[in-house]
Amino acid sequence: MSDLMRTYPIKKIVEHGPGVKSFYFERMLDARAGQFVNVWLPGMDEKPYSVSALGENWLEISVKAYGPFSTAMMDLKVGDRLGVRGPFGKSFTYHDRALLIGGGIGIAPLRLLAHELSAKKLSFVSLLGAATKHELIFIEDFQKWSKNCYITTDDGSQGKQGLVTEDLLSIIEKEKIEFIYAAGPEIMFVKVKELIDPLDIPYEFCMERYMKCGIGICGQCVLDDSGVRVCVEGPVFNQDELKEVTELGMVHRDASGRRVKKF
Amino acid sequence: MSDLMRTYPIKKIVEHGPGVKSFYFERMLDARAGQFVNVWLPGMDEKPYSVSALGENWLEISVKAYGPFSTAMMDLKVGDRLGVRGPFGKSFTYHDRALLIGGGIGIAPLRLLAHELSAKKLSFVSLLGAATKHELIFIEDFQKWSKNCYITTDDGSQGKQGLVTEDLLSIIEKEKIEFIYAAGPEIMFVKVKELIDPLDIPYEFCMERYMKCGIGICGQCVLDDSGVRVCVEGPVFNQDELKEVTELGMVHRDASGRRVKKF
Amino acid sequence: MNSVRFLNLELKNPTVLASGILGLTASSMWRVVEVGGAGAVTTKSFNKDWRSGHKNPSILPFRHGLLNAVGLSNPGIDEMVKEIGKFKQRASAPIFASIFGRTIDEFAEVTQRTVEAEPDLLEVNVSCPNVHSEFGQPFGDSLSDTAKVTEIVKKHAGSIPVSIKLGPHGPGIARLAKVCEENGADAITAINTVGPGMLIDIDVRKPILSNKTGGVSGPAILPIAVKSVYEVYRQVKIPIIGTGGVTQPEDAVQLILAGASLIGIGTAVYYQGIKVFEKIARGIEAYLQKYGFTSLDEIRGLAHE
Amino acid sequence: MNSVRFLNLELKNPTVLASGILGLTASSMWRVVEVGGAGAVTTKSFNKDWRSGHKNPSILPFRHGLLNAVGLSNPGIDEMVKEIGKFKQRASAPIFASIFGRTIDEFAEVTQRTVEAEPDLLEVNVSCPNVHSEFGQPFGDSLSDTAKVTEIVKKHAGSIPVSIKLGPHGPGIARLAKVCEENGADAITAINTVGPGMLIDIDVRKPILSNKTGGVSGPAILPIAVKSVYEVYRQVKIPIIGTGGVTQPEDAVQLILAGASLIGIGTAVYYQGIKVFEKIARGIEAYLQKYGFTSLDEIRGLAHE
Ligand SMILES: Cc1cc2nc3c(=O)[nH]c(=O)nc-3n(C[C@H](O)[C@H](O)[C@H](O)COP(=O)(O)OP(=O)(O)OC[C@H]3O[C@@H](n4cnc5c(N)ncnc54)[C@H](O)[C@@H]3O)c2cc1C
Ligand SMILES: Cc1cc2nc3c(=O)[nH]c(=O)nc-3n(C[C@H](O)[C@H](O)[C@H](O)COP(=O)(O)OP(=O)(O)OC[C@H]3O[C@@H](n4cnc5c(N)ncnc54)[C@H](O)[C@@H]3O)c2cc1C
Ligand SMILES: Cc1cc2nc3c(=O)[nH]c(=O)nc-3n(C[C@H](O)[C@H](O)[C@H](O)COP(=O)(O)O)c2cc1C
Ligand SMILES: Cc1cc2nc3c(=O)[nH]c(=O)nc-3n(C[C@H](O)[C@H](O)[C@H](O)COP(=O)(O)O)c2cc1C
Ligand code: FES
Ligand code: FES
Repeated sequence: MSDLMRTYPIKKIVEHGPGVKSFYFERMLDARAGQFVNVWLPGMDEKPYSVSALGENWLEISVKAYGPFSTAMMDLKVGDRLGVRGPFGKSFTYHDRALLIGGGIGIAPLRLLAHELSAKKLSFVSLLGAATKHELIFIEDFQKWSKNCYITTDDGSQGKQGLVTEDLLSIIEKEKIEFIYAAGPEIMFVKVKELIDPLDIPYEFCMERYMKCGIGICGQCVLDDSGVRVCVEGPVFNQDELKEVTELGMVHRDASGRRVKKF
Repeated sequence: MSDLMRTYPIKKIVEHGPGVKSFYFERMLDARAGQFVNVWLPGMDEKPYSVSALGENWLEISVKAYGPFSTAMMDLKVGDRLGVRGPFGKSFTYHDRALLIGGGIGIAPLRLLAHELSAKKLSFVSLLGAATKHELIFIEDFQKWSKNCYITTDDGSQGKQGLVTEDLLSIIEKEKIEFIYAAGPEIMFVKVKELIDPLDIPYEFCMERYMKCGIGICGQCVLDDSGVRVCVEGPVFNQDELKEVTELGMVHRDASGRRVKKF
Repeated sequence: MNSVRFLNLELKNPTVLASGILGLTASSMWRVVEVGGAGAVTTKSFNKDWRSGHKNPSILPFRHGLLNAVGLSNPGIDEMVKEIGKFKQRASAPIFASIFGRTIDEFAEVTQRTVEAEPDLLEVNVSCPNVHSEFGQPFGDSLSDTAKVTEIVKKHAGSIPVSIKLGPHGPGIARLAKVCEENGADAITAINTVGPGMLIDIDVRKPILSNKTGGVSGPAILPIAVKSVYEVYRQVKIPIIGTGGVTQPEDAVQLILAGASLIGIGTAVYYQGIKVFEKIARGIEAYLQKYGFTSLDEIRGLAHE
Repeated sequence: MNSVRFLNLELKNPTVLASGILGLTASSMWRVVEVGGAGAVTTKSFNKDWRSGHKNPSILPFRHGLLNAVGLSNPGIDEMVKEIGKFKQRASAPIFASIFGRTIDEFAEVTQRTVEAEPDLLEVNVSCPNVHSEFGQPFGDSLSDTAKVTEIVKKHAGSIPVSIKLGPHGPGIARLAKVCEENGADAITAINTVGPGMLIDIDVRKPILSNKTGGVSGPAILPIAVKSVYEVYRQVKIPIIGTGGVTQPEDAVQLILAGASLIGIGTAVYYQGIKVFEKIARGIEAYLQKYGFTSLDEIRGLAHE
């Protein structure tokens, strides 16, 4: 009954850079890359976070300070207890000759995926982007496990200055990519999608939507028009599933369920 | 969850004699001799009955018309549905060179015990008594399975006229009995106990008390002074357990919990 | 043979998506019909303006059901009316609009505007237990408030039938149902969540739900739903949408024998997945066949005999 | 370290056998203490004359708890007073006498006569949901009736402390508790069973309990018990015997964090056997040790902070 609420003390905190931290919990979690846990900060709120690393008896999530909740998480100390429920949702499937495209904190679920792929001896290339150097997390891991690791930052503080989409097509060609995984801001994925749809390369994308229940009943995370739930049928969707998603990059819903345009 | 209520159609009815019938149900029951089921006659009441026979996919109870409930059962037809919950309680343990003493409808649980003992190739002798011939149920089975089968009736209509206790000591001696099982009216057992206690032969007796829950919570079937519950720690008790029972043959309790003297 | 008539409506089977479950958008409810097999759907309860509801955790599984205090979050009537319209274009099953208001006037206004979207039924939620601190006691805790709400909604509902959704608490569900009937309600939905309850995390020593308390739904409440439907059936002639704790066909049959005409299903989506509607509809059909009944009408209320 | 003071009493641990469970005879309650490890016991509720209660089935397991409508069967005050006397001779744990009456006068009379047996506490059952047809609404459904019963029992109880046992329904348990406190109650027992509920056998198509409806107890009601204790604790200063759905030490800790001083345990005897008292007492102790607390007092009500 891993959906039941239980709190666990934080056993370790890693600061990747200003406002980006990973939290380690000692808890057995039967999860795979792409799946997420709901994290309860008592007295505050509960939100979904991707599992970024996993061992036999521990798990890790990686958080970027953004709004009030994630900012509050930056103040946590080792020993503080958080609720960790899950895993929820569907995971990535495994493919060889893959490209992992990560943007910002979206790198988190790809970190676990990269680990799983390398454990399965599947080859992959990474293409990681962020606003700035400090937000590029787990780069050493990606560099270790990937055949090649391309890096971009908006401000040029690490890797090439620019967006992950800029060299995307040439990388696909050069690396003979046969499958694409992407996780990051939805706007990034919309651009990626535009570029790769004509190539007919299959892909999987890890989506985010506002969530209340994580267990498929509140309807808060449902996508137009297919009516699938990001928390159950997602957060990982493939190109076929996404064909029926008309809201991609257009709207999402807030806590009330209202459509919001901005991403 | 065999404690949950479910109803089953009666598949067969055997009339042993006036006011004594057996009812067969098709239901898997993981029970052993001495255990009982709670039988619900919808719209009427629910009472405990010993399992008198058992197959892989069926069970049987045997009922003697006594008060309103058991009398109403005599009007049931094949196809009528009864609730059958259980099994409840503890069963007899197995011993060689045993004597089975049954009085009246108390023969019912001993019928299943006899079957189990013979299946285990344990030898036993039966001593069965009833008011009259018609109440002597399953005699052929006992005769088939027992080394010897002694029969008494109060009116002499079958077997020897008299009580089962009359020849008890001589039978024990003659048959070299090493263990005694008894089931029947409590008054019979009190007399049996008086006779066998000096012999130091171990025994087990199947008790009856008014029951509400059958699952050990209402307290209705609890015995003085040990405080054990007939529905959970019983209905089968051995000589040690009975040492602490001061109410044996003296009082039992009615539906309100009041002590009643008459047996 | 599982298709049922309910008031003036025809449903392909008697299962209805309960309010608050997957009822936020047309797409979501469409999928509950197409993939899940529901006979009808109910929207999330909505009122005039949008509400964010309570913070998370707002929906909490425990061993025997769920505790929820979503806090009536909803995008407000403007968006919900659009979603109802979209659903009607896209799906063939009836849609029930669940409405609420903080005042009698708001009930009137929300009814007027919802009617424009032509839902197949208006379900009036007077029994949400999770907004006490904000709204005070639910209207459904008072016979006279319930009467007033029923009257005003009926007044503005025009030809659209109205079902009042009651909880098991307050002055007694049978008396409440009677008052609804007397004031023109066309149906009763019974029941809303039970309790409310609370769960405390013993390690951080705080109530888990952000609202502290939340209504209990799911398997734990089935007996209370059965009893509520049984009592309402004895008291009123209007049909009942029996809701509460149904996860198996046998549970639905219990509610029908107690007197329900339709079966609301919510929390079971968590336990059984979205196809639970189809599973339960099939199971009810199998039950009817086993005993040689040819329609639900023949077994409705039989437990009263 | 698990021993607790409650009012003027000393218990070896905070677990109490709840009323209606194994509380009919001195022998039975003695065994619950000696073998089961309970810190105190409560008798089955009794009144003046004996009552057979409802016919069977009167206690019915379902997947998430029990449904019961025993109907307040009891052997009457004469026998119960004797049993209390016997228990006091034989056992060292405190015994709580649970009493009820059909009228205010009967409450007075039963109190007077029970006091002679010198139980350690009088628990006043104003909240049994299973005798409606006979008694009408429980006293505990009305603030004024609850006040009257509390007052009259206190008047005749002498130095014996009085706890009023409340249900989760009616006008709100916190308000009821307040009224009890104002009228002199020394403690509150919360909660009695929930609902009531009903279960129907779908094959014979009849309610299973002979009384048709019965109160829900066991795991299904834990959240409602936690919430009730939490609310009562906020409202009154007198201590609370928290009862309802406790089957694990963690459940008991939740009730204590919500504000309970003692933990009533009933249905868990079915799930866990008679030694459940000892198991839960040990588990509570382990919890205290884990977090370095030295007594229950240190954690009581902590969920309010
Ligand atoms: C499946 C999934 C996996 C995620 N994985 C990560 C991760 O690994 N690392 C990480 O830092 N963040 C992750 N997020 C986002 C995270 O849940 C928070 O939304 C984020 O931390 C910002 O929250 P905030 O309250 O600080 O900011 P806010 O200012 O409150 O919110 C910022 C934005 O986050 C979204 N958001 C807010 N609350 C929720 C909610 N309850 N559920 C979903 N989205 C919400 C809203 O779209 C909002 O516009 C994930 C989200 C989802 C759905
Ligand atoms: C463990 C156990 C096994 C039993 N096995 C059999 C059996 O195999 N065959 C059989 O015919 N009878 C058996 N009985 C007795 C049976 O349960 C009924 O008591 C009996 O059928 C008479 O019931 P009545 O209502 O017809 O008569 P009543 O006149 O109502 O009762 C006759 C006597 O039966 C006892 N009794 C009544 N109701 C109950 C009850 N709910 N629980 C226990 N005792 C009650 C009372 O002591 C009463 O004095 C068993 C009882 C127990 C406790
Ligand atoms: C998460 C959740 C949200 C709910 N929201 C609403 C609501 O907005 N309006 C309403 O009338 N009932 C609401 N309910 C109550 C359900 O419609 C239903 O009456 C109740 O849950 C019992 O049915 P179930 O056990 O099948 O879930 C909600 C229930 C849950 C679990
Ligand atoms: C079979 C049964 C009989 C009960 N009888 C009584 C009673 O006589 N008096 C009373 O105050 N409560 C009675 N109760 C209620 C319990 O004391 C307790 O308040 C309730 O069952 C919740 O606790 P639990 O979940 O631990 O059982 C009874 C409960 C059960 C299950
Ligand atoms: S978050 Fe509730 S359905 Fe997905
Ligand atoms: S019959 Fe209830 S305890 Fe035995």
